[in-house]
Amino acid sequence: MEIAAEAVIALVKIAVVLGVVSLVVAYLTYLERKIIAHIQQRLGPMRVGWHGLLQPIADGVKLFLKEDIIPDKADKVVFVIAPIMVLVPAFVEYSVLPFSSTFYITQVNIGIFFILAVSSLGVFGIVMAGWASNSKYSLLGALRSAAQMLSYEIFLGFSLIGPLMLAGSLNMQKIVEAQSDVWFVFYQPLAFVVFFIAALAETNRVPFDLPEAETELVAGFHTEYSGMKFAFFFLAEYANIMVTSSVAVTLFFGGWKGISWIPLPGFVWYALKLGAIIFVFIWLRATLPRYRYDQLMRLGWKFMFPLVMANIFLTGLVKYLFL
Amino acid sequence: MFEVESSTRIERSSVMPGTEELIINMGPQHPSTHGVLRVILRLDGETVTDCDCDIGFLHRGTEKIGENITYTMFIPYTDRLDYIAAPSSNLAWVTAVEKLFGWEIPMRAHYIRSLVAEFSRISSHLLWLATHALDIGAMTVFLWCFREREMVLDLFETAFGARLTVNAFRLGGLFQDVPQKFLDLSQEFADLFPGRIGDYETLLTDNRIWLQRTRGIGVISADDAIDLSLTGPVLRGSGVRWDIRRAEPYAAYPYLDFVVPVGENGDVYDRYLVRIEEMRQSTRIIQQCLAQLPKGPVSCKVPRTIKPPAGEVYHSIENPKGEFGFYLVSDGSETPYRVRIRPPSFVNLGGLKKLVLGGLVADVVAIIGSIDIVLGECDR
Amino acid sequence: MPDEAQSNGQEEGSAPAAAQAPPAQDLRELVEREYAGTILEQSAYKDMADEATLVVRLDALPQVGSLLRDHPSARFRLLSDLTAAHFPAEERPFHVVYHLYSFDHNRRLRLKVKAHEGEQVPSVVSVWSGANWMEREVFDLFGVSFKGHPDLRRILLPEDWGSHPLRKDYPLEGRGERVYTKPRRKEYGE
Amino acid sequence: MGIVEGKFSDNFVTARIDSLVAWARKSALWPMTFGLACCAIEMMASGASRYDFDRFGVIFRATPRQSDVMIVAGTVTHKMGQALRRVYDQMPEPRWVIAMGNCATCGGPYANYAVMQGVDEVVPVDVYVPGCPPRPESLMWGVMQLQKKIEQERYIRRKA
Repeated sequence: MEIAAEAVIALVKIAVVLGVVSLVVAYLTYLERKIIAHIQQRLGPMRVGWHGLLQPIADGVKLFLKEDIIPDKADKVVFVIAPIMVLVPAFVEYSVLPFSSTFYITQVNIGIFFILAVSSLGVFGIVMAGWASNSKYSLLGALRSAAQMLSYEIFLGFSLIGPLMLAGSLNMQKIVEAQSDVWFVFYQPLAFVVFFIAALAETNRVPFDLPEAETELVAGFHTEYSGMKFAFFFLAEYANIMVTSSVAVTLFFGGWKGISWIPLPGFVWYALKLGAIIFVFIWLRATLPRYRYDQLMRLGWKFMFPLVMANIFLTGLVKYLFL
Repeated sequence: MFEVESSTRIERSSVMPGTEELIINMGPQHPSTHGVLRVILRLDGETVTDCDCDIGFLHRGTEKIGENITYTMFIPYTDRLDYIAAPSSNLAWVTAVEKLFGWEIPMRAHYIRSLVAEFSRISSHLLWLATHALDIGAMTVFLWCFREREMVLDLFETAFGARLTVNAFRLGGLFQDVPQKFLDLSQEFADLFPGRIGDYETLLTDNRIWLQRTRGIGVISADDAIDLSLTGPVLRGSGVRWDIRRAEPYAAYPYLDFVVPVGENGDVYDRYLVRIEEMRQSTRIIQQCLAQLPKGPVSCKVPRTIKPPAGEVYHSIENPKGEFGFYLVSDGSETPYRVRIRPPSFVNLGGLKKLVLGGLVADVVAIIGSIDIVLGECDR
Repeated sequence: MPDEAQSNGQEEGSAPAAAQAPPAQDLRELVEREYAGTILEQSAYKDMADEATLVVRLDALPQVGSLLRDHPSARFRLLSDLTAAHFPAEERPFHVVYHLYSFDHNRRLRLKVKAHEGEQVPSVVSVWSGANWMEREVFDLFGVSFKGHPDLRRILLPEDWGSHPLRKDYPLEGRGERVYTKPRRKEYGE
Repeated sequence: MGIVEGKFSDNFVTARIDSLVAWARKSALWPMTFGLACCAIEMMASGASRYDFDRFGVIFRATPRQSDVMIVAGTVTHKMGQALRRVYDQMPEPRWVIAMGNCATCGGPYANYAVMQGVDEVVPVDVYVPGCPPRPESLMWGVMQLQKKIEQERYIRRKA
């Protein structure tokens, strides 16, 4: 009986999280269009609903009803699986994220490892999409994407070791608790910078949006995808932004913990911090040009890798000597 | 993916057993080929080992049309050659025909022509900067440039009643004098524009990513550039200080003071700097034109039917993209016997292969952007 | 620097020798000294200095070209334009026209060769690399073929076009090389 | 989605559903950047700050697979015709075509050997926008005409 009740509660939680996340992700596209438009002295969506608020819904319905083309020369099975392979990991990661002190789906002792492990799965979907499309643009886009994500996964992982050493746990909730006094971003600014850059690369955002560099590779690995399958890629991209931003919030900005003398619920704090980080993501997109593929790799291996190693060493030294 | 049935020189070949070079086809419908250029690249990994251009997707037979209509009727067609800087093409045509006739153009017309031609240079360079930056991924510059470009187009509209294909000049001068409002707005624009150039430069000139993407990319030496007949900012980017406005002045340019900027290394970045500086110089020229603008008629006496003497002339001007010339053969009748358009983009694009070999795919996009082509006059 | 070039040009125009002798007389003499009998005609529209024209013997074109490019008193390093014109009434109907420019002396020169129908014009790609595409264009639109061109293909029109539109006997509307009639539309799956 | 298309008779529910579908489709018209000539510049201007097509939910997509409407902006030559048709074939249904400018409409000023006399020789056209080139306002008018056309389309109801 107890097990059944727990299962029901868990399912409800999952449903709530999935629903909210899907909606937020959809509205993230709207937010991005709006913010970029204003940076560029435009208005962005205005006609569909009040200030274009219904725009993501219209986009979604339209894409859902669009003809779903599977190219003749494509590998049909892989072509269909690929978008699912991309989308599912992006949503699974939410299962270990703490949204407030009490609201989370589950807590595992290796929370952060779980996130890193699952997020690496997404790259399979991208490579599959590129390969199955049987198009050169897609293939090049997928290869770039794979190389980029695999390398930056490493820096992303290493940059998290600093905060983890301070927290002394891999459990997400415990990491948040460890930041009750001071956010880790103040102890670990270097790690945060590296993490943020790696996160940009990991989510294929400007200035590292090479896999879908519109002006070089048309639309990268999803060039051949239409309709709902394309929407999956699109959603996965924004879901990934959410996840990486959430990780940043949890590990560097104290998660749902706010400033004690402002009485706001935990999830509001969480949402505010998340919004701020996502805003920076969008802001960068409106500002920076794009790196070239080899420059991106050079930046990663020759500059960020030593930096993140030095950070780990320093953290360890300080911890060993003074704490 | 967008292949058309047209043979190309680049054939599939295996380099090593087991590996195959990738042949990638950009265009004719591709977001960064600036129109309908088709570039076929042979790649080894991401390195370009061979390059072939397929052009002519916008070949509209303008030269043949020119042989069948009168000299005046051809002016609107010149608008559609270099449609980004239509007044410049108009100017090339009318000056070439006027050279054939030997007419004396009133000074005021000369000044207004120079003024409008410089506006067209600014509008062309703005579009170039917009698309070039977009190709390299900076999307905000695109919209900022269009903001100022709209102002220039508004100016054209005030003076000539059209935004893009303005049909600005007539044989013998102008159709009518420009309104005072045009001059006021021009002054306003000339005062405001240098600050806006500064805005673009804030986003790009010292941006580390921009520098890495453009410095040392697509390098061409001065000798090679001359050998390949490159002209305009591409040639000046390689350090050859040659500008037809200076070397063989036309319109009001003999009386105007401006600097011809040149680059040093002949890479994408230098071409960028040259064009940015040219926009500044154009603003200076506009200021001078407005200050010195003489009073008087804007057109000389033009006969009702225009019949030039038989003969041949070649006359070229400095279009934003390079040397834009017309070679006219007249047999003494009302229509030209042969109209040859000397297109800067076509010739400059001929040098593309030299520029891209050994580079990466991503550089191809930057290099095409830095040549600044417009397919209207490239394919004619 | 450009000011010098400008004053150079004016000097040349005002020199008494240039006023009497037709333009490009010095260049003609220069070429004749090296390769006698290669210049067939000399003219200039209204005696304009930048409209000086030399008609060169067909087979001597590359030699004359490289001489004019390299000789210190000519230095025509820029092939500014290369085109052709069709005069069906003439014995040699195809005039291939080369516009040269010299940075050192700020002057222009027009070279011309006249070719029979079907006769091959020697290519100048070895002299000026920029001629590559321009010769392809002349081949495409006039059907004049160039001997020694590295890659002579059509450039503007589709490969299978079959005729040369800028010839005077070609109608403006074309000869129906590509007509999208009803059956053609069906083929497209309409 | 072919299961429900055109299967139902006219009634309140089906009409509502159809109008929802039409609303979604007209509100998210993603054009394909098919810039060919002069008109392409005005098309770019339409997307830029002053005219801002994004207000209508119109964002330009680079690949035909993800676009709904092809704006043929400029002169279509015979050489280009085949490529244009191929790109059109790559677009998923439902798809629309706007012929922007006189050249795409009827050949415009280029009545000669190289230019196709109107893009309707190779693809079916929904809206013709006149002008040489049309101003961005005209293109906007064209897009709104297309939206009106989409509003009248039937999706699950039987075709009239």
